[in-house]
Amino acid sequence: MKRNSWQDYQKQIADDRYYYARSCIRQNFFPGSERAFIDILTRDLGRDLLDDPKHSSCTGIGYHSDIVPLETIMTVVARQFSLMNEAGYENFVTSCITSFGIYTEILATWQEFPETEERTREHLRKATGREFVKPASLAHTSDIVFHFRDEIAARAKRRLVNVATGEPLRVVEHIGCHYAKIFPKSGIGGSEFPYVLAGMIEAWGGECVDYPERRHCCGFGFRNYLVQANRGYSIANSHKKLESMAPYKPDFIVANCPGCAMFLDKWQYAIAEMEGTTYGEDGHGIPVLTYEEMAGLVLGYDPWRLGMQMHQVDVEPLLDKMGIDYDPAAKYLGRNGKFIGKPETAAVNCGQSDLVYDMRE
Amino acid sequence: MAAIHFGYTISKPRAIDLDRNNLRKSDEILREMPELQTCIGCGSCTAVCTAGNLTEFNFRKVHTLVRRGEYQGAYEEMNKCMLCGKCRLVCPRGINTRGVVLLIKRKLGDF
Amino acid sequence: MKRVIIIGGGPAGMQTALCLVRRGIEPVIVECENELGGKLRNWHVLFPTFTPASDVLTELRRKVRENRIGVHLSTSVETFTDRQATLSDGRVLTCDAVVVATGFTLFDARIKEEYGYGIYDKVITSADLERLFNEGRVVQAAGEHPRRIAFLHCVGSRDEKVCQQHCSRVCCVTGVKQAIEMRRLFPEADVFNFYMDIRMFGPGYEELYREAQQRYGIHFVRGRISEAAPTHDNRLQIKAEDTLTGRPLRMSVDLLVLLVGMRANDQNAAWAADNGLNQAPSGFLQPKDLFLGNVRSGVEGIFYAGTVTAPKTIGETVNEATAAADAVADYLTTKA
Amino acid sequence: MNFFVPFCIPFIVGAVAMFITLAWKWGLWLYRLPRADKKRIVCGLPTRATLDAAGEVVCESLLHRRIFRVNPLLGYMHMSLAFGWFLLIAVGWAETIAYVGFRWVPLQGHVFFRYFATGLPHKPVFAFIMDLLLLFVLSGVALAWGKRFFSKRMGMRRTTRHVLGDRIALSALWFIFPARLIAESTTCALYEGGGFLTGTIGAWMGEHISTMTLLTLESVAWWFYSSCLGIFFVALPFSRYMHIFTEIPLIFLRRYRLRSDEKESSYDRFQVDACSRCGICIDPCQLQSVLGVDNVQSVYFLRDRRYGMLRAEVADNCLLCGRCAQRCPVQIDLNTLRINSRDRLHNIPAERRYDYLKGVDRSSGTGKVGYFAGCMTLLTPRTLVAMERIFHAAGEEVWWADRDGSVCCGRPLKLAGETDAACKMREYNTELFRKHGITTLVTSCPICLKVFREDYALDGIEVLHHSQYIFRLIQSGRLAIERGAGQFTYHDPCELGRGSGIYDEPRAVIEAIGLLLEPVDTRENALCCGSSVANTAITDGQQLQIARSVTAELEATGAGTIVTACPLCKKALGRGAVHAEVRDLSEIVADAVSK
Repeated sequence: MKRNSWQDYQKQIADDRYYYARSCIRQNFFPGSERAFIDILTRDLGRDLLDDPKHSSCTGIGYHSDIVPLETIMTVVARQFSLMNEAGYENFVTSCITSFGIYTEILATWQEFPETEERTREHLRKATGREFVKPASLAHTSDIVFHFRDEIAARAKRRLVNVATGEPLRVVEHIGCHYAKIFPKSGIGGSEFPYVLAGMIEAWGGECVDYPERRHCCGFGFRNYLVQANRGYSIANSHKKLESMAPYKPDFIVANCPGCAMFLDKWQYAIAEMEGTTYGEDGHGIPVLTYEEMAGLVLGYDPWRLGMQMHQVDVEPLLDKMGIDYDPAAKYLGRNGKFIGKPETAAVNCGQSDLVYDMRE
Repeated sequence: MAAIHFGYTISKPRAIDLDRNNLRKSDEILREMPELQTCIGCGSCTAVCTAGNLTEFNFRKVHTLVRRGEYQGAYEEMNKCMLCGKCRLVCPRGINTRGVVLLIKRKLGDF
Repeated sequence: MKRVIIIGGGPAGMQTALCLVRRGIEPVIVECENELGGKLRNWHVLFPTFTPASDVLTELRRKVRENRIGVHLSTSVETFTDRQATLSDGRVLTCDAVVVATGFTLFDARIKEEYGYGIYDKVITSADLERLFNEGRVVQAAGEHPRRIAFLHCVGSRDEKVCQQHCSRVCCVTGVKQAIEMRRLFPEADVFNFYMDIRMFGPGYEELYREAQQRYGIHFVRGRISEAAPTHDNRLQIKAEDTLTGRPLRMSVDLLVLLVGMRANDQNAAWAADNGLNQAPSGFLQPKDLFLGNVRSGVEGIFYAGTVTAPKTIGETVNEATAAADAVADYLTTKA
Repeated sequence: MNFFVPFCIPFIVGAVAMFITLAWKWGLWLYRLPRADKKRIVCGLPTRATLDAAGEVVCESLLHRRIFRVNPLLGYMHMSLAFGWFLLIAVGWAETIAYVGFRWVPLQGHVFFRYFATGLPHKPVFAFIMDLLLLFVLSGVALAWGKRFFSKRMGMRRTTRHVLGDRIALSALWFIFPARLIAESTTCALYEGGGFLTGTIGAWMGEHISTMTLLTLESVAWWFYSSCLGIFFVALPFSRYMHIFTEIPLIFLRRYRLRSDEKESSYDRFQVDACSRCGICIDPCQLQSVLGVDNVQSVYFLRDRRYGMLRAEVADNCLLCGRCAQRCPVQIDLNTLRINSRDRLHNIPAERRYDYLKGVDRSSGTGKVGYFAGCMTLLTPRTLVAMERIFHAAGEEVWWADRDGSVCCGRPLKLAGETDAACKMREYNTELFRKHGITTLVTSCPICLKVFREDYALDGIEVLHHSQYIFRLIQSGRLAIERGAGQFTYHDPCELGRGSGIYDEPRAVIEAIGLLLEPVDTRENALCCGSSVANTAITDGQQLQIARSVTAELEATGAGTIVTACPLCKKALGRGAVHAEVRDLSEIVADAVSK
């Protein structure tokens, strides 16, 4: 079944000159992904992107956990815009879905209630003496990758195809609630049939898995995860998704939101340890990728340079399927060749850890 | 494999999953007491319930859950019933409610 | 001239008579009460438009008078066949056909003892409420400043315990209509409707329901009241289960209105046995079929109009009376 | 004379087998009796109870007095078989002594004495008496045959459907006496002698049948007679005829005050096996007469229980109305046995059940008189209002135990077999009554009344049904009643009438108010309304069917008002009534209270 309803939800995406705002979770858990995004845009696609060291967290996690008040977060966002103006950019791209949701929400609030924008300007002026102009366009980094999906496909070194069988890889895509569930118009494809990741997968030769709990939340839910007493509810959401997708035997999961990627990956470990259940092949986990990693693999980047050794679930089975050459022994070597430590083996892992170099030995 | 305890457990899904629930016992119960199927959920039984006014016991809810294949705890709940029979006097569908209590206890004693 | 006896002078009987006159047939209405109008006489306003019942009634009565239709008041029919009827005063009227338009009997709410009707002054029926509205005595029953008024749906309908399994249809919308009226009369009072199902089948009914919720803030609680008991301050405590929350609910009210259902006349059984008519399990007379023969009895020369066959609204009743007259005329023409 | 011939073998084997089985059964049952029961027996033995029991054994086991009350013909049938046979044995014994003096004669010598006595001088008196007794018994056998086909003549619309074992024993029994007649007659034909029956038939046979044939016939007839006895004796302990030897100890044990209880005990075996499956309990059962349910009546319940094949469907499908126990000629405590069977089937340990009762107290008011309306009465508020008016009129200070809901009395749980759980209710309510220091407890619900009276330890608190209480108020002049022109009929609630023996007070109260018209079945024979909490098996429709049949009978009295004294009966009859009004006793009293 080919759904075309996503075409009703389109948005303008700037073609060049981006002001890049990083993500708290992504830069901590998937630092290679943000690096890859910058590299793809600047080196492969030759676009201009500013990775401004001056910008800060959007404080979205604090906001959604009722720690940061609305006025505060509006002022923080206003400062980011001011920094962008200062650098001479007007296309704001953000790496994080939560941030994307925050920016969208605040711009909409300012639109609806101009007095709040006025108050924010005043707060920003008082706090920093800055002024700001709202961005000409706001996009999530996945929107940018989606925008260039055909260009990337043209440059592809590999496709999302099982080299052994020639069959397309079966991919579960997870959008993240704050991408389009709050403002359906702000996401490509809207909230019911978001197309941003599906578009990439289809363009690069893979096949999307449409499973019953496709739209379900990963369970992060901020307070639900952050308060330990509620964590059982948080994990239950990922559990529900994994139970629902497992029968389709997906080759990997690709997530839009850094939080979702982290939870879908790490909860597989927790579930395996708590209940002994695993969802992937041969009793191991299902690899979870960010779309930057997916794009990176397609463009022929080295998996360890993409930071894929940081995943909880080993990605080697996927790399093998895609026919990617990699050095298993170099997995836990950092950029400078130094050993970065290796995790204990767990049920969801399958890489042979005795092969890796350990500088201590 | 020894399970690790992380300080929390995976919350059980709240959804009544009719694909997963085993409805065999529920079917047996309805076969023996077909009139239970005629319940329109008016709640009269629960409103008059002697036990239900002293504790959380909700006859309507428990037997409805049982009919959906949710047997967990049904036996313990039904054990709160005092069998006083007020519910049977008010049921607009003429359901033998006391019989239902005893039947559910008989069928679901080991759940 | 052909003569048709119409048993019952309510809206169905009057409308049938009027339609027959227009077709050159002589109708004779036999009414057991001392005036025409049936149960409509005690009604205040009609759902869903709040049209005064008297508007409908006055119009029908006026036409009956103008057309000089023969009416026997304070007279009931003891037995009848398709060719004659024996009246309670001993007279025997001959005729060419009979239309049974005897309507229904109101359910006696005292049978549902647990609701306390006839025991506590604060419990009245929907029919009482209409009468009180007509007499302007609602305040007397509810008190000057009632804080809470409760309506209970399905009293004597859909209840095996009183051997009434059918749905009386009109009570749901009557409950909504009366709740709105009470809310208009007592803007300070909270009005609660306790229901098992809300069945809004007619034009404008669902809209009225929504208006009751939205504009009049009437509370709808899904649960059937099971008991009523007096409180020390002379109010009434009612108990129900709020089934949507799954918890028992109790509250004190200043007035409890029982929406009593329509039940079949006791007389139906004897008449059915006399003439070979069919009775539905509910006790109402069963028409030949529900599609092309819903005003025919299945017995030559005997026809039905109105709620003698099932609970109906005034509008439906009047329409059916027209259809009955049509069927009678057809029958008399074919026979001639 | 050695009193032995080969045809005696079936009889001897049968008799020995029977006596061994009987001894084993009696011994085991007695041995397994609870210590307290054994003590009762020992203490009872040297008292009058033993004499009374012996008297009762004669009256009931032999003469079947109680069956005579049901129907004289049926009584005669049972008496002729039991008493007749007993006399045959007793007189036979005397006959032996008369012939051979006081010397030891083996059992078969007495039984087949006619065969052995051919060589001895003829004693016509004994021959006459023995023939008379044989005729007596044979008339019973003939009636038993007749009962198969004309049961209605004997006051039984329906008779018991028997199992195979019973049929074998029954057939053997029916053949015993005709076989004896033929055997003795043939012997008379060959050797003369005999009385008016055997002698006459013998003479006729001697004339018409050749001696050779008679010799063969004699041998065959005695073998057949002995075999019938043998088969009957072997079958007896395992068939309904076990009642012959069980009723006797049962009568003694009952006189020694042994009783069945909510838990099964060895004493129950005496009761269960004492059932003769006469089927008298079938006709009064309304499940049978109104609903056509024909496999749950006490006779079938006891049979299934005895053979260990009791199913819950049978045990649970009973109104426990007591109409069968009322008629039972053996006076088996059918309701209690049914309850303790249910206990075995359904009872569940209740240590942690009903913990939520702790600290609950929803009572109101103060007074030495407590009023416990009962759960069901809360659904008949007219009764509550009437009681309030009566209390007020009598100037009684009342403690209202459960006007705002309370804890069930526990009887419904007990009736359903959950006796341990019922215990929890009892503990709770007893504590509640004690806490409020009442001295009189009035209840409007006969179900509560029965359990308060029988299972609660309420020493110092007098338990009254509201009918009794009202009666006392009227009698003592505290409540003035105005007699009116009303015509009433009264429905006896099972738990109040047969259950608690309260028949007169409600009637006296009604008669103080108006005219009382009795229905056909009244007092001990009153019908059950059908909504009894004891039956968890029948459907609502079936309850309604019973209610309609009962109200039809009550309405047939012509009374405008059906009065009852139980909320459940009131609800049930209210559904069945066509034109009469159904009211609680308290309501008509409250209306008649002088202003």
